[in-house]
Amino acid sequence: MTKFPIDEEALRTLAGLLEETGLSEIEVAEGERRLRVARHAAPVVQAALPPAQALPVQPAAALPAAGAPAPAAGPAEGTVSSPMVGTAYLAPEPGAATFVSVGGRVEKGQTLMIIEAMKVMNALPAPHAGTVKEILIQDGQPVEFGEPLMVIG
Amino acid sequence: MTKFPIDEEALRTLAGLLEETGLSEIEVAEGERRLRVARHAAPVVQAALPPAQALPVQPAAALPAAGAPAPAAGPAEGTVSSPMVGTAYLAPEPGAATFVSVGGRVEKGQTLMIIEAMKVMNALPAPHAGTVKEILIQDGQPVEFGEPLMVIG
Amino acid sequence: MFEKVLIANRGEIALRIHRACREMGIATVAVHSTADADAMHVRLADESVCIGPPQPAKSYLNMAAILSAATITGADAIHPGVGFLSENADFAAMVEEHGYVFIGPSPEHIALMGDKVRAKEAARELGIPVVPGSDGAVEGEAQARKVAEQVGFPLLIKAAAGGGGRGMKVALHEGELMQAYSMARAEAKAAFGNDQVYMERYLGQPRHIEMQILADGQGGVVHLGERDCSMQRRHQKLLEEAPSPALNAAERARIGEIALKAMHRLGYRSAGTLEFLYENGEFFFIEMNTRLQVEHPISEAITGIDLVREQIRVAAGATLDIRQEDIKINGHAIECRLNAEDPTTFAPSPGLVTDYHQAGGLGVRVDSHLYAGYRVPPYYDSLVAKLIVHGNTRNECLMRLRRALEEMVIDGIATTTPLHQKLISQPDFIDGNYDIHWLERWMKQQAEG
Amino acid sequence: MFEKVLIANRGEIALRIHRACREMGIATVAVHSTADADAMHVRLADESVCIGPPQPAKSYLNMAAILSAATITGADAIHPGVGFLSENADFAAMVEEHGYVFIGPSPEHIALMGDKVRAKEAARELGIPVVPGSDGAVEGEAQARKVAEQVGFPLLIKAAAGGGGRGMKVALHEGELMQAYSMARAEAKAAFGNDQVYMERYLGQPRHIEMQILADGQGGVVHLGERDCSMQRRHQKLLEEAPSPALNAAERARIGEIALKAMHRLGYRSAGTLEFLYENGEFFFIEMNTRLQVEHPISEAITGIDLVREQIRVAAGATLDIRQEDIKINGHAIECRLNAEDPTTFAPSPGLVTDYHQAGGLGVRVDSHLYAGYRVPPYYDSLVAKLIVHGNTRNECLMRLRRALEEMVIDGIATTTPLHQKLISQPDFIDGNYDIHWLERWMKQQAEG
Repeated sequence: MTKFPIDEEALRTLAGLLEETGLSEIEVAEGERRLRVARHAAPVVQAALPPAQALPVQPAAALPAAGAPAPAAGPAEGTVSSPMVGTAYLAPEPGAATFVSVGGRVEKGQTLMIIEAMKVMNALPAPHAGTVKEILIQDGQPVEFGEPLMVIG
Repeated sequence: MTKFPIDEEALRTLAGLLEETGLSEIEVAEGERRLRVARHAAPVVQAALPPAQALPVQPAAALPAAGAPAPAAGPAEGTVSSPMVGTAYLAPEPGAATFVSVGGRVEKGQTLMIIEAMKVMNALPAPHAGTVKEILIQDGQPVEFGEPLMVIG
Repeated sequence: MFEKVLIANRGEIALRIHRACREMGIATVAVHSTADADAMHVRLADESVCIGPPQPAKSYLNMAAILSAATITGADAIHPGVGFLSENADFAAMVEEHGYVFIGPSPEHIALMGDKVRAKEAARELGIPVVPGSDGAVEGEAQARKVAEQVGFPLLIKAAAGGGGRGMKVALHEGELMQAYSMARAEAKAAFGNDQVYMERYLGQPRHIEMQILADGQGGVVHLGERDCSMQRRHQKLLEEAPSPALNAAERARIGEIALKAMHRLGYRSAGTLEFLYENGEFFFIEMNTRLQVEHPISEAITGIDLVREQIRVAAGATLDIRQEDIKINGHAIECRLNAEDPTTFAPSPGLVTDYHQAGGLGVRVDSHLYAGYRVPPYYDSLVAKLIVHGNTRNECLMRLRRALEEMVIDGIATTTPLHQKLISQPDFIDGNYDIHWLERWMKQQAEG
Repeated sequence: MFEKVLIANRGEIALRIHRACREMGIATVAVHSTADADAMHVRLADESVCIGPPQPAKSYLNMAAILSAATITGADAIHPGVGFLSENADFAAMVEEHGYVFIGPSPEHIALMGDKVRAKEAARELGIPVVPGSDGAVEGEAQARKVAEQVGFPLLIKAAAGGGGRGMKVALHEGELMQAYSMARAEAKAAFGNDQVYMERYLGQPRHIEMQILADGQGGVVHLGERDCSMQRRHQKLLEEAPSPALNAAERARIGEIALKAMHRLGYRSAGTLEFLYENGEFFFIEMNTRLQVEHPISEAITGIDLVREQIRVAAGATLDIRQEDIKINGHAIECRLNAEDPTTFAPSPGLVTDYHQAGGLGVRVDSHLYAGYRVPPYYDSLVAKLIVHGNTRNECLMRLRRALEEMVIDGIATTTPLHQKLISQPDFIDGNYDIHWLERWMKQQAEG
């Protein structure tokens, strides 16, 4: 196991800022690194219901049609999530070969599938190069925003 | 199953920082690894509202008039609690000497006070012998069932 | 008007009374056992007094303790709620003797209606229809024929010393009378060593219909229409609706008129309920409840009248300012009693309520003392919430009830909510087609199926 | 009737619409942002579709995403709720072009009423009173006198190029006219380099009164009486009541008649609201909201009409089965908007709701999407609960509101509940004596005191 790197100095700075600004929480993230400090005024109360869970979305491919944000942390690395609501097609037309298959190699920018929204066909480009490890949806399946579609490792 | 990797050193560092900075929470993340330490000011409350507290009642003197039960655990040892709702009198009549005084010795069964309920005067006998350590009520005060009246040690 | 009212009860009904008082600007005193120190109405009341240990006999039924609590808090009046001391004439009298107002009827009326035999006599005298039958034992075939003629068929012949169904025979028409009569006598003789039998009208599929009365004891009497409480299990009401799906306006007017006249003659004061069995357009008096009832909110929903407020007002000496012609039955209401019980075995399920969420929105009322973190004590009645739903039509009400039941969250304990959900989807219920035996029959089928 | 309705909104109003659909046997589709994945209406809906990230522009205002969600779920109709796309004529048109029903008025009526200038012209043409004033700039003293005669006093003279109160003068009577006119011109010249001024009736202490309309676009139009929404801060309504304590039956009938005629001529369909300023018995049109309003439940409470159900019915092509003469104003209702805001600074207070308990009992309705454990997201409107209370009289309603506010528990976040509690104990509010400036005046006093 590698040692967990702790930037003590940064944490002290954040703690100082917390004090100074009277905030109760500060969170900073830089790429995959994230720091969070908090100070509670009153005793923390346990919630009766589980807190809202972040949807399993991942920094996903940005399509020109709809801006795809990158909320929170997600599931397996390399997961490509849907940037929009619509119907996903794995092949350019019915009966044709699929754009990609499990085990196949993809280059960054290569079309993975098409998502139809409002009768417009939106090509979904690969956000990074790699091997298609898993295809998580069926051809013609309706997909939500943020729904995991494929894993490219 | 592989052993879950725990970086004790890092956690100790964070705990130390938490103490030092007076924070109640620190979270650090690096890639898929995440550490979070927290310390809450008061005991964490599980239920939204405090659970029903047992009333501070003590195996008390049984009066003939109303059966006095012995619910739950109570406060200081030797506390005598009221076996009924009513008005407590420390002396047999207005202006007269009180039945007992703080520091005085009482024998088991000796009258400690009178509780008037429904225009009936109920003598409250000492449940055990001892010294009157504290009188917790005023003469003529209304008292609830289970209300601590006196401490006899 | 009163300055301070002591609420001699617990649970949802104590909260109900607290709410009415609070809305009238009257301070409240909650009395409670040690088991109820954290109860909702205790938290909300202006003052609270612990009157005893969990056992009802030593707390909520402890008259001396309740009166002492009234003394030390300086209350003007005592509301007895439902159950506990609410139909105890001695308590009502004692309350008055000690100079407090009892928010309810006179002790005499409580005593009268509390005695089954005297109550039935009184009802007959007051012009309220009772189950027709022989005045005493029926001696011989000639008398049997005569009684049958007066009472009408179907007829029930039952052993005077009877019980448990033995010595009981039904004659559906005259042709069956003689055989049923002699068989009942023979069975009675064999079972009890006494062949005396009574005869009365046999009700095969009655509904439980009750009339809500409100009277000021000063000449003002109104009724708020009927409630149908036929959905019962072991005489415990599970779900009530108003108006009854079985009554028409003419029948309602007829029994309403009878109730008004009777209460007027009796000089009744406060809220009260006349309970009837109803079959084929006929009403038969069962008993009168001289108190508020658990199911009173459905009458409030269809009339817009706050029954507890009116109870308090007339107890304080006010006259009713509502006349019968002002009362309009508006839409339909249903109450579901959510009990802390297993929905199939009915085993009590006290314990910690880990999560609680009330249904909301249009036409939904919840009367409940629950909250997340509350512990339902094992010592008392299992009723923990009443879900009351109102709609402009019975169908709207049913649809609303369905969605409201979906929204209720009571976690940590078992409740009868799933039973209600199943129940309201039954075609017989949807059609309003059920009698007092329906629920037990259906549950038996469920258990067998 | 529709089989499936997509609810293009969030929060309490999405839940409100879900409830109406559920009670009509219509399946619901909840669309939501990633921030609302655990929202109440998402949990209760038959289906849900995540349509985008938290930012409204990318989710609740994302027309393409909403229509795609309708496509993949096979919805028949879309209810836009309140806010977001509810008054967006393009969206309404797009919904229709794609073959779905828009549950609201026609895109043309939305567009007309969305344009302030055209809306005012339309109102005048439809016979709805508007604030009287000069048609354009008032040139010279002679014209000023003529306009003053037509418009009446008190008069407001304001710079055509104006803003921020500069170049604005009030003439309370004729004697002040000339001086005010010349001072306004001089100020306008100095401030804006342009001495053109308009004149219109000055309203010093108006109330905000609005009429709730319901129309089927097929000749059926009714109004549900008025709501008084004068309790505002920065044009944000805080508390609303119906009927208005300031109107009498004759005034209600008069403005109601005007509203009915106008909506009839317009051929309006769906629910809508005509907003007026009201002073000294006169009404002046402000704008028309071509959608449901947040405060619609108080109109539901006093009329017994489910506005969302009616919206859905008429959108499906049904005609109104209510006539104006069937609508009876019954009692009084008040709504308190409980916002996730600091009750003194109004700073937003999103975060985890650690405990939640709704007020219950007679006459109390809560419309809220909160539950214990819910996290109020920071991205949207701060309205978290609506407490709606109904009583037979305004006084009963006020007393009930007081006790219901006491029962509301929303812990973990700050809410405006304490502000409401303070507000409803103010003599001016109790007397119904407040205009649209009252709240800000009172809050200023509170801050200074």
